[in-house]
Amino acid sequence: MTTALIFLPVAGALLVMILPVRPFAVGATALLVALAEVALWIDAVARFDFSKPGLQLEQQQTWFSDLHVSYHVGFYGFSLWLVGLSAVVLSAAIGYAFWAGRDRPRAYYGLMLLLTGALVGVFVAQDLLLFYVFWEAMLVPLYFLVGVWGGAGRLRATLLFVIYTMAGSLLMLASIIVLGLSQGTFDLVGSGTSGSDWIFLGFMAAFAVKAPLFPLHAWLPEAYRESSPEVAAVLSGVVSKAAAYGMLRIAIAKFPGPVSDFRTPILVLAACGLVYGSLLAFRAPDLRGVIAYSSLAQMGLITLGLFAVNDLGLNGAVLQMVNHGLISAALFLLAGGIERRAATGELAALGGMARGRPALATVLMTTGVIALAVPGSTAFAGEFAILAGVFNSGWGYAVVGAIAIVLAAMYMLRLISAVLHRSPGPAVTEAALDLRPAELGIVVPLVAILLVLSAWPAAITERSFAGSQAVSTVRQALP
Amino acid sequence: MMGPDVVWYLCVAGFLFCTGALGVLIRRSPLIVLLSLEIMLNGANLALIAFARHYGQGDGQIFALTVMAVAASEVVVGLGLIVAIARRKLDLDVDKLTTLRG
Amino acid sequence: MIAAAWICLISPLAATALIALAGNRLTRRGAGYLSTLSVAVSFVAAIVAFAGLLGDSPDDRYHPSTLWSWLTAGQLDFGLRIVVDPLSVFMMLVVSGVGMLIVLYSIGYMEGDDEERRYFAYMALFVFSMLLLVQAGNLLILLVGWGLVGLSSYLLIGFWHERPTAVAAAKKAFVMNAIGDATMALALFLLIQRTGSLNFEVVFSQADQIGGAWAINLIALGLLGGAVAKSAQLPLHTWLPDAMEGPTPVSALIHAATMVTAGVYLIVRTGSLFEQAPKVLELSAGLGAITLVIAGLVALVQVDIKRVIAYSTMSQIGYMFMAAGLGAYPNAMFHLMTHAFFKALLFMAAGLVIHALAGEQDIRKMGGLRRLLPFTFAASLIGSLSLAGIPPFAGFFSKDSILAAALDHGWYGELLWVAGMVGTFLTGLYAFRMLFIVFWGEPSPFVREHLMAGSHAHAREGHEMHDGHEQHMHSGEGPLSMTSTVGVLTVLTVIGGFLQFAGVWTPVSDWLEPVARPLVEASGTQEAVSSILAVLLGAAGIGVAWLIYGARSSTAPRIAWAQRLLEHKFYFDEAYDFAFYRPAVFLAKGLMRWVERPLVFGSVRELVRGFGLAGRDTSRLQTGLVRTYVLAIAGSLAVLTLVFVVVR
Amino acid sequence: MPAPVIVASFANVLVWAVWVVAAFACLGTGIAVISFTNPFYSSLSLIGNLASLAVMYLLLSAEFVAAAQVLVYAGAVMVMFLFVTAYLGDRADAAWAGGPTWQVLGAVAAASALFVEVVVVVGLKTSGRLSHEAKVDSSFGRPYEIGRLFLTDHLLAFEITSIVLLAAAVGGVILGAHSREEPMRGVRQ
Repeated sequence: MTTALIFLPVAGALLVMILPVRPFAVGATALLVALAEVALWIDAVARFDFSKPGLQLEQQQTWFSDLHVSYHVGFYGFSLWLVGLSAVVLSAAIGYAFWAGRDRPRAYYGLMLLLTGALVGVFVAQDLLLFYVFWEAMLVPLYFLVGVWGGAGRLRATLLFVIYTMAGSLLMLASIIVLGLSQGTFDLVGSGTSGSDWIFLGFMAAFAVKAPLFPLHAWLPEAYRESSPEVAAVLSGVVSKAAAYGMLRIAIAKFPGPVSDFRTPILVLAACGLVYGSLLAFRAPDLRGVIAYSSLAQMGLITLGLFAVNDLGLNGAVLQMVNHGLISAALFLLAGGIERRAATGELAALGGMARGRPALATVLMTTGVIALAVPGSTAFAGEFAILAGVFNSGWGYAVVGAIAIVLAAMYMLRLISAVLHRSPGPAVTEAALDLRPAELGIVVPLVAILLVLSAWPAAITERSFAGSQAVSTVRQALP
Repeated sequence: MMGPDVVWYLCVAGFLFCTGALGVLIRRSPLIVLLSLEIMLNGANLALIAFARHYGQGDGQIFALTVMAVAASEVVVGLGLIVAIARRKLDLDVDKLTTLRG
Repeated sequence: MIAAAWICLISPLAATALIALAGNRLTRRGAGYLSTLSVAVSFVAAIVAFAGLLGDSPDDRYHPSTLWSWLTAGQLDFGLRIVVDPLSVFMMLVVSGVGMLIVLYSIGYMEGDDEERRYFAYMALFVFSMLLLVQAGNLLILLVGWGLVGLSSYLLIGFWHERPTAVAAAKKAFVMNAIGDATMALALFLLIQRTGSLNFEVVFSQADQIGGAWAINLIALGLLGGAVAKSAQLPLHTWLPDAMEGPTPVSALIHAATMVTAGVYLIVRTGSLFEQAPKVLELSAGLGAITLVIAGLVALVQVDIKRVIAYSTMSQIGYMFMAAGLGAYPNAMFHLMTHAFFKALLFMAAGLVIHALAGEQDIRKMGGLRRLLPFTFAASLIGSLSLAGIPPFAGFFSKDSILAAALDHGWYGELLWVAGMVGTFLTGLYAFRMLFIVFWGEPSPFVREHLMAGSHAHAREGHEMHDGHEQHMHSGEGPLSMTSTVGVLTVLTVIGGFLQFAGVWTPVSDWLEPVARPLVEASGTQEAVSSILAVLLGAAGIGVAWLIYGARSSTAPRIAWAQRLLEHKFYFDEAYDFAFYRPAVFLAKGLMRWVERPLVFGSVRELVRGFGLAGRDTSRLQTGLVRTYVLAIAGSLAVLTLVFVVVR
Repeated sequence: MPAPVIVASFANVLVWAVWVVAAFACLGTGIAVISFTNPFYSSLSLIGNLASLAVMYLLLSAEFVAAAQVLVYAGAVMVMFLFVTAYLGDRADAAWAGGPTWQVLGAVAAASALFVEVVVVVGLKTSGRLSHEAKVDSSFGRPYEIGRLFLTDHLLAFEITSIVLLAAAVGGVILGAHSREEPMRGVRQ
């Protein structure tokens, strides 16, 4: 089951790379595989017993017996949601690419599907070495996807992105080796906790770069601006969540001592990132810039929730991971659609797109107000839980978070107004159509999930950790 | 045993090795460099055989023989290279061969 | 009764969803009827819930109901929970009743706009949000409704999204409300930490055990922040006048009758918390008093018909805040209700004027409409009299009881009482200034052009002329859907006040007794003194207005600095721009220039350059001379051997 | 002094004498190899060097190795050297040293440092442990013994050696066969 979830997309990747069919069929096959992945995930949800705390749908096979390394995969409640997020966002991204058309489709869709497999692998791996393998396997398709299919400045963006992440993940590799050897096993479930600050920092380096946490985000604006919209959607929607997942599954679960030692600096950095990203998003001149910096802010927020290390914070963080994944994916895909129509993402050149384009206006407005966490939206539920959680660590963080809520309203409304409202901008012509049915078919499911979650955010918070008891689950069931 | 200790042999071996190394380091003619290499190898051989005698085991001699074979191979290739360089009318000077320059 | 409450809540939401999903399949008019119908269903359901509560004994009138868990974390469980109790039913009736009338009015008012469907979807969404706010059974759901009304308000203010002023006003309203949401959320965090729940009964029963005076004060302050922002009280009031950029029915519904009074509802609802923090309660009363005076002053110089009413709304909510802050909860709620009637009436009458004048809102261009729009004039007159507190109209009953209650609160209350009295005079003055300018005298050239030339100009605010809507040529006062609702509200304004006559009969207070027990009780003498003085002052205001604007027998005094001060609305906008917006922009630009580029990107650039240089320098060691390499090997060997020799 | 003792001590003196002669010949020829400008003389010196080493091998009871040394090295390999030297003629003559001074100085320093270290290690640190030699019987170092070791304990080394030789043969053929093409890339003219 779990293995199938990992290897279905990988097999699909090989299939689309090998099958001698027309480009159109390649895209269609890739989309079908991605949708099958979603179906498989739904099946996994049906089989999962949310009332039990431990690892489920588990599979284990010895890999290097001497080092106690094994192919060990399985689900916890929260990893189930993140796998679902990956499957859904990747399907939307592949669908968008299919609709927009990409050069060298064989390689493109193959890489997208490989990325899916690697992402799922990261979220289910229960062995440090396996985790690392999937973690790095994620980078390879991304390297090509940004570097080959990106915009004009793609090479520089790719280089920054790869060097940054490599630097982080090498530190993580060192930490994995030291931790694994000192524990006598690389298994995440079987090993105990560690009190070593250095190992903890090694892991955090990788996660902080990938998330990214302020001030390690230099790669972020370029990578998000230069890659194609669907890749940017995956980058900010899912890949960043792999980092947050790592913080939860490894950094917090395995290092209780160092977490309490380093909590204050991490929380301060996260809060800085939250305000910093919000402020820069407020002044960013283009669509992608706003979404990119808001991503930075949101990752800061999620980190705040995680390192609050209490039930509210952890539940809120998991909820917010799913929310932000869907929101930024939808926003990037919408931005892609707008850029196709206007040939630019400069906010100054856009405007007035609401008139005569009701679908675009409705979808963008809905996504936007959810993104700014209007009360009642699922993003609000996530932010509320996170800030209520971090309030217990220090009221200052919650106040900063509250300021960020206001800033989020400012930058999101600025984005919405700049695209939809006032008189049409110079880049907006009559020929710019409303969203096509195919585009709606890609974006509306994401928005629909967000709306359903808005009515019932507890669907995730009740089911991420057994009985919402996040801290005890993290501390005991994932020792 | 009669004659000098193994220590003396080792000193000679060390001297030979260093002489060869010196030759490799300061001579520019590839032929002489090859010859110096032979001296280094022979120094090592002497040490091997001396130890073989010292411990009364034949393995050292086996190694010495193997080294000889390797030395022969190396001479074949080295001389082949020298001949190849010469046929191309190039200077026989190791300082002129700078393909490895970064 | 519970089922009725849920139906009341869900019905408008269903209408929104239907209109959004149906798209072009639903006619424009159909969308209007659908949303009116849904709000009417809500109103009927609210009446059913009211009847159900009437059947209970007063102390049992509290019926919570949870649909499902909305947010959970550990032991905490915030349900999607509503409460049916006297206070929520009271608000449900006001919201759905007035809402129904105003949505009905919109059908005529918005006719011909090309985005009517969107308008009605938003209206229904607003009614849903407002009902969620007043029905919420815990503070989190209350905050959800709180935010959603802000959202609908944003959507409706910016409904004519091609007008930059409307978009800017909508953003301003949302952001200022977001500030209130944020302070409220902070209060909620503190409550969660202290009480472990947000359910009303749990929180209120533990209100006295929250521990630490600062904690309860902070909680009350946070809630007050939300209330002040939502109700446009000082200092977060600047969005309300700008919000008049929205269509007039929106102003009537959201920015007069319902949403802006949510702050009052919040204070009354969480009275038990505020009572533990009496200083904060007094602060809210003080803010209300300051607002009512300042808004009344600013209203004197406004030239936009809707802005005059908007300032009057702020001023009237100031009275409600004063009442709530004094602990006179029933008086506040009663005034909320009567204000909903007469302010909606005023707005909708203004809407008729605007409608008749092709979207013109500047009162300087109006005049002499009395004979041309007699029905509108009558409605406006009744609304204005009620606003000025002249008996027997609704405003008299509710406002005067608030003033009387102030007298029962020591010296601070007397201070507030004086402010309230000044406000009464100002109210009479600005209300009748507008009335006389618009309706008295001879028709202005502008009016002549639009109403007397025979052809009726049909244009909406902010929109070009629309042809093909000549059917309501009849009286020039608008279609039946508009005039009829104005008529209903006129009747309500006339009779609504008799629902409660302080000291004689008090059904409203009795009804709210289980939820909001008042802290002050005005004596008969205080009631009488306040009433007489207030009526006299209101009449004095009207008289002065008559002298200046009606009979034009004297001119208004011109004091340059005061005029400028008022026209700039006490420079609040400028101050906020200077104190918050510019620093934020400056900070964002500064971070980009001094942190993001040099430090974050610069560090990378420097690092890359450093590595490049190091690589180039290192590559110089690769001489290509084999002998050098061998020397390096030999040297290293020598050194290593030395190390081994020395170490061993 | 009994006769056997006298014989033994005489033999000892003789061995010492032979060793001293062989050792000094070895050192001298070694220095000669690296000193001559003419590679022809260097090669001849190397033959002397190899011969004197063979004598020392004999003293160390390594008769087979000594024979191989003389036959394979001094015979076959050195003939190849001489042949190539003759083939190159004048061009084989090379400047004695050259290159930067620091290279020469460094070379001398490194070589002498290595030598001193070897002497120090051998002489001071391990003399105690290297003073007692094992007794060996007459079969030590004989061809039979060598063959047995080669085909049992060191079969792998033996085979690998053969592969190395084969590879060298192939390499020699290829270098010879393709040597008439254009100048090698990157060689500074």
